[in-house]
Amino acid sequence: MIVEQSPALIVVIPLICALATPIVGLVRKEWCYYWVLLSLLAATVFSIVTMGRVLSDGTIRYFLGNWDPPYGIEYVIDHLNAMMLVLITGISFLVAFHSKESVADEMPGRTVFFYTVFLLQVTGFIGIVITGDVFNLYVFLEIASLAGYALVAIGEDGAPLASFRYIILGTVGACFYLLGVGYLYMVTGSLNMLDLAQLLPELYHSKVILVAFAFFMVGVAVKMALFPLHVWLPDAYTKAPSASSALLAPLMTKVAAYVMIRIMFTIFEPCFSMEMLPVTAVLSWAAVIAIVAGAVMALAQRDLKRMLVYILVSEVGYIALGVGLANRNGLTGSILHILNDACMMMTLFLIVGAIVYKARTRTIADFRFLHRKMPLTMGALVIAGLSVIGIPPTCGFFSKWYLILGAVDAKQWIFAVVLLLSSLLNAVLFFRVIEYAYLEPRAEDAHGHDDEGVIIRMEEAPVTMLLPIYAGVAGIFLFGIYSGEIISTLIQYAVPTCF
Amino acid sequence: MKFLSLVVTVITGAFLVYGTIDMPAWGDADSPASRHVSPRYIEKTEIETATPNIVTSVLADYRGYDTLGETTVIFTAGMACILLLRRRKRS
Amino acid sequence: MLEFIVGKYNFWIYIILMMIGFYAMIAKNNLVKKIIGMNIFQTSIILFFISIAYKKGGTLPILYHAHAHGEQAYSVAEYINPLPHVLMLTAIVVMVATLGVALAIVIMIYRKYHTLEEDEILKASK
Amino acid sequence: MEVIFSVQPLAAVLVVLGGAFLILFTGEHRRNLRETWTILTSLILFSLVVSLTPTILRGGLIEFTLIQLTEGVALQFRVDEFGMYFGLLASGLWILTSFYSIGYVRGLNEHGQTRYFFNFAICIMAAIGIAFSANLLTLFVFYEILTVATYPLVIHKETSEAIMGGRKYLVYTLTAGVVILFAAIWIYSMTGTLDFTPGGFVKGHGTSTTLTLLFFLLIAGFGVKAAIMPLHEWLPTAMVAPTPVSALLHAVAVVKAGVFGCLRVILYVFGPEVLHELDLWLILAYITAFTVITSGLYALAQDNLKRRLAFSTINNLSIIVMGAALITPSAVTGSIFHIGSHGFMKITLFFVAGAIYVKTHKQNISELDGIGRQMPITMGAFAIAAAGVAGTPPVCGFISKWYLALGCLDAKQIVFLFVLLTSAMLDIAYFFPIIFNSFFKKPKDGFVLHFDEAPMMMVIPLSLTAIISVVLGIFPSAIFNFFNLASLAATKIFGGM
Repeated sequence: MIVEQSPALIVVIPLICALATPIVGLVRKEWCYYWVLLSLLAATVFSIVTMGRVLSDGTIRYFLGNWDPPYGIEYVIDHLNAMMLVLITGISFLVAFHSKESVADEMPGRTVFFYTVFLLQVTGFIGIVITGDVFNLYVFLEIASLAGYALVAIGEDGAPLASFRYIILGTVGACFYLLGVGYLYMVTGSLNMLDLAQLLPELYHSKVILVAFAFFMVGVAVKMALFPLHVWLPDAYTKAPSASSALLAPLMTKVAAYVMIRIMFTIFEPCFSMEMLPVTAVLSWAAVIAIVAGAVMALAQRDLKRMLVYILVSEVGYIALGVGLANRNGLTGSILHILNDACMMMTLFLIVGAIVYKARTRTIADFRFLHRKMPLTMGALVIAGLSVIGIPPTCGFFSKWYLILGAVDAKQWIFAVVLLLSSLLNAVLFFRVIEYAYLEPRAEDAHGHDDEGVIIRMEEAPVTMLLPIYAGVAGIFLFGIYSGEIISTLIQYAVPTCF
Repeated sequence: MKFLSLVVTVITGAFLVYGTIDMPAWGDADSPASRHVSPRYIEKTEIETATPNIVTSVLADYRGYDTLGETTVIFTAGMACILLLRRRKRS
Repeated sequence: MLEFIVGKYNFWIYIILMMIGFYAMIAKNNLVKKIIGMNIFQTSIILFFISIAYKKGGTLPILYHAHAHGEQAYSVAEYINPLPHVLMLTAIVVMVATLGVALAIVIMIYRKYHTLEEDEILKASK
Repeated sequence: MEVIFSVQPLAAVLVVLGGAFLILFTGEHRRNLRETWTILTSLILFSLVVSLTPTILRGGLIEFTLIQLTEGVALQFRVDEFGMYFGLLASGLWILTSFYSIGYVRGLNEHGQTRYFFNFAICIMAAIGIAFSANLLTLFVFYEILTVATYPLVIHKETSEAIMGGRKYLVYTLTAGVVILFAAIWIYSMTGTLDFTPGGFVKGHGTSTTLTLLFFLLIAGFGVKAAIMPLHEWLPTAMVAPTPVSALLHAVAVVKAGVFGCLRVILYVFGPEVLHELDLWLILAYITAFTVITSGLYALAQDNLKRRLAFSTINNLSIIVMGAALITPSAVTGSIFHIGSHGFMKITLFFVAGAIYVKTHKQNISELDGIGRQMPITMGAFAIAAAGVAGTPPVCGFISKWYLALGCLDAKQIVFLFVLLTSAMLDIAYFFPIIFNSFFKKPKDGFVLHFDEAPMMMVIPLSLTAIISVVLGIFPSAIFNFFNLASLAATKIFGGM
């Protein structure tokens, strides 16, 4: 019985819990943390249950209010969004778990409302991913965006301005999306994705459809922070509090990427996206520039978090490139990278949170002796860094494998070379950090002894931070080693059959 | 910068004008938008929801879930404002 | 040609409004002006959706002679399309919410910098 | 052919991995326990690897598929003769290196010992993984692990010189990794498989231009670690690392992994037929022959003992690749056998260099006059190994060079025979003075003239490796059937021809 309702529960639980959070906060402020954890745990459980159902019975369609699809709103959960749901709930659970000390530390007196907005943010993400209706998607996109603006704005000094810019561009993106919905509705009369997919092929020659598609893509690209529409992202995510950026950075861009894949391959037929418009070419080139520009900009940063944010821009490029390649391996790589990158970015941002909490710095040059102070955290940083570089058997390697395979299949040598080159750029980035954190430059020929120089006591981050970080590290390895399994059970169904 | 903004705006506008060419005529009762889903709301609303105001019945019943989202948006905005503007009590 | 221009005049209005709003959003220096631009943009979208709903000769989507226990058949052409109206009710609310959050953030900025001109804020924050 | 499915290859890798983490978590404060883990792991690993040998000698294969990575490619272990050979070498030498390392780091009271032993173990794990890989992707996975795990060893001293050396090492090897990855993906896209097959699997796919390009991409990729000129730059620079690391780098894990990769590419990916068809073998042979001669000349010019040994390594590695490039059965046998024989000899030489350093803090050859009187065992081992590298019977270097020379004749390429002979001359030219001076020249100040050896932890391993070199020279198959494995591998590769 309750399993039947699991799709709705994934959304409803965080939503109801968000409503109740201020009340919980009235009773005891400290309870909010556990309350949020509990609700996200429940949501995670239900999304895993739902994924199990999808795996055994195929696509689930859940009619809200029991109105049949084109008239009412439905949830459609296939393999792709079942995976996304588990990803979103799982990651937000881990981020919430991590946030206990950092929220109290960075936002004293605001924990109750922070957690309320945090849950609403998660609700927004889940709503976007689970729905089968284009307008409903817009509504949840706005919930996620509004919560995101707030989560960014409570950060450090420049955060409100960064958030304001995010609002302006984010609203442009959302409005463009809404315009796209309007144009589609105008010529089809439907808002349901599957219904649209059936109605649209006859209308592909229509200029209205063309405009709709273009607006969809631009709108989503803004949310996804695809170059050159990424300008809002670096400031916003750098200046946001640790807990916010750890939630937003891995998920917001990935959810937007999911929407892009839905639009291109579910609502529109792949052939439209590929043939009627030079979308794939534009997308791939934008992605290539994003990959290179992101990595180069990251090189110029002295702040670890800012460096990660630019790496995120570059990672979004990978996802877009896979979509733009528009072949089986490329798209597989792209979807796999959504999963892997979310895991890597979460781990990295959580690590930054732990470093900020304990060492009170984000400047890479100040990281000396950090490997003695926080050996476990720094170990995780090394592993996550290796994954971003793409060293097997971490997960970053496998998504790169498929992406490069896709580029080679498509005979796009430049893209393949750029992908390879970016690994090297990432290697420079991370080994620079590792050098600062691990090496203690000493005089020539001096045989250092352990007790030489400054005595550094170990001051490791609290367990609530280390556990999620190491869950992320485990994810990095597991997603890597089991990438074949993930593809054969989930991702291969998400790739359109015509590829 | 201003010039660039103007160019972007004009391009967007021009693109929208381009899209307008293929649009169904304004006020056409036979346009796809009026033919596909919406007739059911008009024809069946009374039987199915017993509400003469069709907008209400769609808002609160057929697409009630959107409205749930809508109220959540308001709630989110409220919480966001409190989160952002609340000044810490001196204690 | 003339028919094309006259027959779709409300689309032209919507496009012009949208351009005004869009321009203000990205080009204006004052934060509140940007927000005003944002509102104009969103309003233009509402106008667009409502235009879709319109049917010549149609009336408000509220049934007259209702409660005839379902025996009466309603002519679809008589009532304008209710769906875009519903969507726009939701969109208006979303708009207001966005406006609220945007203004809250502007207040935060003002509290800190005592100005709303973007270039001055940037100068002050450096 | 007998194929046995067994978890043993995976177990071998996991044992080392587990050992590595035990070392890491035991930490600096319980040194003896930590060193126990190292020794214990190396012994378990070695016995595991040895237990696989009988099956392989019977001509069987041992396979274990861990997990399917993508269509047609799995994370898969398959132990064949060649892999067995390399696995035995790496695991066997690890035991000796472990003892030696303990003596070395304690003798110098090095910092960061835990990190050192941890990464050392990871390197060995990677080397075993490379040896047992069934396909190019699995090999690449372990190859990259090896690259990363070697980095902390190279920069171990943390001087600015070491850091620069580390950077250079990373630039070279990571770029190489990327190149290999690209070529591997291309081959996969073309053939749909990456499984090593004796005699190659790319035949019949792709145009000759593509194949040529791919071949050189792969050789360039693996050639970086194998230090084929002009890709050798990193290796002498990486000499700043502690000596056991250099020993490991040179004799066992890293460069041999590069050579192993080259040989896998030549013999198991492309195979004799394709290479003959496209005349690629000859080009490769000339490139490596050039390296052989040039590196020999470079070695002459070095005064730092470790740098001279480094160039000698480059020289020998290229001989190995050259032998494989000649692709005749005896050349391949010689080349595979030389991986092992060079391993034993070169590790002896590095052990000696380290022992001298620990004892006297001298690194330059010009300072070593008369040291033979102080450390006769050490320098005796050095003499044996150096003679072996030059190809003097009865040390094992002779056997490999003999087969290589036979291979040159079989391939009707007299040029390469001359290259071999010249390189042997050069070997004598750069080793003989050291031996002569250390025993017969009048020592400079600062030498104790009586017997004063390095710690036993170091002397025993280096004597053992020297003895093994001689035993292998007299009875090539005496120890774990080294020679049999090499010739068996060669037979299988040319079985189809």
